[in-house]
Amino acid sequence: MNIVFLTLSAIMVLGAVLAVTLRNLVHCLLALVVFFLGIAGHFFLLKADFLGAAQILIYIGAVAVLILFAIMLTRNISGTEGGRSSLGGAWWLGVGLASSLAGMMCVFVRRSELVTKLPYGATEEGVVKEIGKLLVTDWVVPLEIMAVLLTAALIGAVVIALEEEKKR
Amino acid sequence: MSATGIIQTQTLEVSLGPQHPSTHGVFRMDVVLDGEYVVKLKPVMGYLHRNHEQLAEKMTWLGSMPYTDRLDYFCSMTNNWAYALAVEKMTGLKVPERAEYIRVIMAELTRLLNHSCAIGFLLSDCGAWFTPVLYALREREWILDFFETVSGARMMCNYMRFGGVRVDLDDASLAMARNIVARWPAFLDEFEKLMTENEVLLARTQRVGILSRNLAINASVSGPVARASGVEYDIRKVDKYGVYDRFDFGVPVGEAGDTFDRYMIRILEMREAVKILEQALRDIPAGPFIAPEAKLRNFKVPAGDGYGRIEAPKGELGFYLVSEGGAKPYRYHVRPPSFINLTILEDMCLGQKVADTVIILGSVDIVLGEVDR
Amino acid sequence: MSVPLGYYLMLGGVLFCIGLCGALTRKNAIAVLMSIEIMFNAAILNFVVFWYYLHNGALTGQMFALFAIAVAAAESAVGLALVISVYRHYRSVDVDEMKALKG
Amino acid sequence: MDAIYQLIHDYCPTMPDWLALALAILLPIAIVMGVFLTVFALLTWVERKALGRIQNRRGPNRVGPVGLFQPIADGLKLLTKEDIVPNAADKVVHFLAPVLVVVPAFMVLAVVPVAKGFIAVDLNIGVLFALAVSTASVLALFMAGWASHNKFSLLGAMRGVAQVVSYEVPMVLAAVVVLMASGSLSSVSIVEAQRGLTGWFVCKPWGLVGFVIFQLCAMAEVARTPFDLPEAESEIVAGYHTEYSGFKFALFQMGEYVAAITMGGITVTMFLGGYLGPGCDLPKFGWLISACWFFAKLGIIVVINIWARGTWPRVRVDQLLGFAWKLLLPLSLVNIVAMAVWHFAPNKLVGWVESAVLLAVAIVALVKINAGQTFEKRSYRFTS
Amino acid sequence: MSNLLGKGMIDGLVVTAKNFVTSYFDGNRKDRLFTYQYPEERMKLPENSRTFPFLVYDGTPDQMRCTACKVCETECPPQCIYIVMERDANGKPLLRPRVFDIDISVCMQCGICAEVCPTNAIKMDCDFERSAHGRFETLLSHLPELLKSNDYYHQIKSAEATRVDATRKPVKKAAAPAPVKPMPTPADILTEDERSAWQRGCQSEIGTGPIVWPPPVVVKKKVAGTNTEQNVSAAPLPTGTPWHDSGIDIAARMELAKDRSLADKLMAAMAQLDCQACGYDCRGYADALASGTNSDFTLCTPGEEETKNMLEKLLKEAGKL
Repeated sequence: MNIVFLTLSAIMVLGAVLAVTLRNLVHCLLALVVFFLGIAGHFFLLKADFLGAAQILIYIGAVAVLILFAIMLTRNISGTEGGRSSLGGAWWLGVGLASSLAGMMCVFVRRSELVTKLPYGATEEGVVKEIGKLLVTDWVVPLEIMAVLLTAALIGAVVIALEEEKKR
Repeated sequence: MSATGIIQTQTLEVSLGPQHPSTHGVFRMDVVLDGEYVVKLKPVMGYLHRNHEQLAEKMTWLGSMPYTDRLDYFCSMTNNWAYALAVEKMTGLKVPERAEYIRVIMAELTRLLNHSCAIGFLLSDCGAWFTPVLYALREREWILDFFETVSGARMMCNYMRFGGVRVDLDDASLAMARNIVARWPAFLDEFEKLMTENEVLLARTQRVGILSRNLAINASVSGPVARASGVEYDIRKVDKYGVYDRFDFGVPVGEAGDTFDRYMIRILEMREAVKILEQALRDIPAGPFIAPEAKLRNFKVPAGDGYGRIEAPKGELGFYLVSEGGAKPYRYHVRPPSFINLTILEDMCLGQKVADTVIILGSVDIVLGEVDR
Repeated sequence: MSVPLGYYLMLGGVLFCIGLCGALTRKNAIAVLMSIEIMFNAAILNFVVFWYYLHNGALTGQMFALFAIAVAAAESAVGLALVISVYRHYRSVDVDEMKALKG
Repeated sequence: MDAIYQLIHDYCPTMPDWLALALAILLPIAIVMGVFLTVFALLTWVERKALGRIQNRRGPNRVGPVGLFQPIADGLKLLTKEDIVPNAADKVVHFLAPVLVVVPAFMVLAVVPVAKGFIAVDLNIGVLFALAVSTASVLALFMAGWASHNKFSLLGAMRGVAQVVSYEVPMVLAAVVVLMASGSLSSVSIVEAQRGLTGWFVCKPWGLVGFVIFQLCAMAEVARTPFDLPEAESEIVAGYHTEYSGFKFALFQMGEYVAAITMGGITVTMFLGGYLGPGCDLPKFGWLISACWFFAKLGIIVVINIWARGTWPRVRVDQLLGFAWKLLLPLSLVNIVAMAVWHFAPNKLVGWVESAVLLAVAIVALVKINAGQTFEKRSYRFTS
Repeated sequence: MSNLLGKGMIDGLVVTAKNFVTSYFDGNRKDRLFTYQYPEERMKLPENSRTFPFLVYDGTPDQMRCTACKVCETECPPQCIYIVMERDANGKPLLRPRVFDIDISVCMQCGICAEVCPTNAIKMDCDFERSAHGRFETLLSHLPELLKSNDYYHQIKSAEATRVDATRKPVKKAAAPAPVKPMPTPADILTEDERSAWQRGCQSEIGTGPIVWPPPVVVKKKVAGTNTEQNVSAAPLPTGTPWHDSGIDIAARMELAKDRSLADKLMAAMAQLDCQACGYDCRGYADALASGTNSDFTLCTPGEEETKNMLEKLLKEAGKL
């Protein structure tokens, strides 16, 4: 399965990099969608089917469209007014910090003994039924909190975005 | 972005341009949209202007008769009749009985043809995939075949002459006409069953594009569009030209004046037209089909002016002619119903959605040949 | 499934850093939000990886990832709403210009 | 896929492992693509013939015996047509949009059980995967509209996105009922759960309501009449695929029609008992008969689509959205409650009656609430 | 909007279903599936249908009915007909068109030319497959293409053709000229009395058959058995209008009417076609000019220049102008 893992993560990394560096925001978004697909692919690889489907449904189905609407509403697609570079003020600081962090992470992972860990025992089928049961038995409290959170986010987003609509 | 900095949804300036699938010909509407709603609508015409009235001043009186076919190319017979009526009014030519009956038959058949196609196009604007139009066209084919048998051409009939008609209706064509009229009620029932109670259509057309009664009167709108808004004005009843006073037929009048009323008025008018046709075909007298003293060439109209008008399927079609007594008219002006019905298009479309402007235009039923002349 | 755990962790780490780099360097607020999304996803990937390699007895790893996805989605919705209202105020989404801490 | 993998190993053990695996993956894909592309070509032909006959004309009969080669002719024509890209268009996005329209349509086919034992990938989250992927088409709609940089396609794209998003919610909720009944997400187990004489879910009250809601939402999802707003010819020229020509336009058409077929496939799987039907369990030709059953039911769904397209006018945007949010959504929620009532009822009959009554009450109530715009019966007076 | 799935929509479906199903049973009836599969299945055009005009000839293409009187050219609304009358070597109008062009890209098939033609020479065809590759040269149909026989006319429009043949009065016309060679004028080969005899002689042949030009010379005939010659005596000079024959040229006609009243002289100057281009027939127009009710002497279009000058000269002599 190595090949599949390598190709998938290569695509994903490429998607992420492009999402960060492209000037045209819509192209950025497309790269982001590729990245989300990569993540979903990995979930399928790791036998977390339900999560993969949820990822596609939520991220590609909803969040991507949400970001697209936001881009549309703020009207400056190219991300750079008048061709000035799309990078912020102290961009080199950001890049330096991130790359050093990445380097440190890789070193620590290599040194720790988890690196050679191999998966054991494939999980049994019927994961979905299992998740369903868990959601309403052990995890019912987080589920309710999540419901409250989502509604709050929904109402909040609407209120903020259209706050001054009524005054007009 | 307006000054107050709030989200001002940019108004979208769209031109439902001359090349557009549902503007019934080359006609443009400059629409300013706020989201889906119409804020401003400016009709732009003139793409099909062929200088008809100037040409007529260079041709003999008979010469511009074939050009009247090209005015409202859907109803060439009624155009001919209006022109012939105007000239007969000025010259005092007496039209024989049989010719009057033939003219009524031809005019009413044209009304059937025009109304059925108008509704068909209105419904295909609403989105019904051409099914109603093709049912209407199936019946229209029969009428066009009848016109071709009689006058020689399907749409450009050039059939009427000053003082009568060019070719007589022999028995075979009379039988053909009776057969057409016999088929028509069945077609209307099928059409109504297909569309009239359709909830989607009701939702799309009721309370859409409302034309108030006094706006219709002030803007001198005529024809089914005016009658749908409650204006009881039908020139067949007012002027009683031709032999219309011999037939008993009703003139449907609506109240709400929205697109659905205009649709229903046209269906009811078709049923009335079938009644007239049955009576006319029943008691058409024998006799000459053109006034004997009508001269074909070197036809001169005594000096003076005259205005002849008829109830064309789209409204009041009038011809205002000024003659110096020569073989050519001095001034030749057409009063087209479509053009004048178009002037109130903006008032009907304000506040409606883009999808509705198209339907309202369809319900007004314009033909660009007549609008631009 | 002979891919050792280390590969996945490094992958997660790299992705997280790319997201971080984007968040720090990009000028456009929406691009920043996109980068934050990338960071979120990198973290969620790690959840699943750890669940699969270390504790795939109980499904807690997956459940946690599921909730994390839901929170991330809610967060992006609110974030974008904020960006839009900010845009309306400043008429631009340039991160550098949002200096005045007006109420 | 695993079955085929075993199959390949039994017949030619000498084949190297990775080739066998690759073959096991590619073979079902090839079969599915092949079958459903021919079904797509056939569908365009059937549609044009049926619409023709409805409208008193013959429909294509020039190319091939009864016009059968017409789809091929259309394909060739579109292939040879020049592919015009407006220069103001955003090249990359303009190119990607048709691809993104077609991909989800085909991906959903992976979980549709065509016949007994014939399913490309038996995911145990089959239906969820199908619904998730079909939401991805929203992105493609928007990209097409936005990239063509023309007002009409922008309007069409906005309408399309609003329509697809707002019809997704009732669709998923209508599917939830079926998942509750069959207890699992995998499409094969859903079909197996519908065995028995009146086993099909459509025979149950909540199943029927679910079927109607799902079918309406599927028509809206795929933008077929009466919900074909996005490419409403009469209003906004051709909606989001105005600026496409040549093969990209063909891709759009293919995407649309294949999506119609796949949505039909899912409806059949969930409500009409996929490949079940008398004779599908015969040892020898069982799978062939079950395939026939599946395609027969698919045919019915497609015919209903075409029939509606030839008859009904188009709904306006606000009515379309109002219909989804104010009627379909509450109805599907009530449908779930009805399913629960049916499930926990002491015996079949009581459950049946209870859920039927509940649903009837719900429908009447919702219709009353939404009857905002009543249609008055117009009377017309005749002047003499 | 709410009861969208109500009765109306089901009715609509029922209607389309009925149409769909019945189209298979009575599909071949033309009132159901009304499209004609054109190249294979042609629609029988009704008799009156008209497309582009054509010129009718009786018997051989030479005896075409058209006398080039240009009435159709003046009356045609889009002015798409162009006629040039054929003249012999010394300019005598032969009352047949040398050039007769119809530009069918301009012609709007209105049928007015067929209506106003005094000699039933131009009729409306019903052949509509006239598409051509070129826009200009191929769509301009010239005389040879336009000529079609009378029995073709009978074939496409039998009723109309028979009606036309019944009412048509044969119009005398000069025959087609023999290959052009210098022709002797009467003056130089005949003596004075021989010329008058010739004129009387050819008049006697009026109405019997085509006039042959050059005219047969009247010779003294030998009575069988004797050597005396006997002049072929011609019929007495008809008092009517001997010049009313469009085959005679204007000089000869004026000659015939030289000792007649002004009205007769004016009539002799006309083109003798009774084509009513002037609104009268030749007699009526001449009387109108003579009596002064109509002072416009330019209305005789077939007569062209020569008639106009002659009328002007005569009216000046009579002091009317």
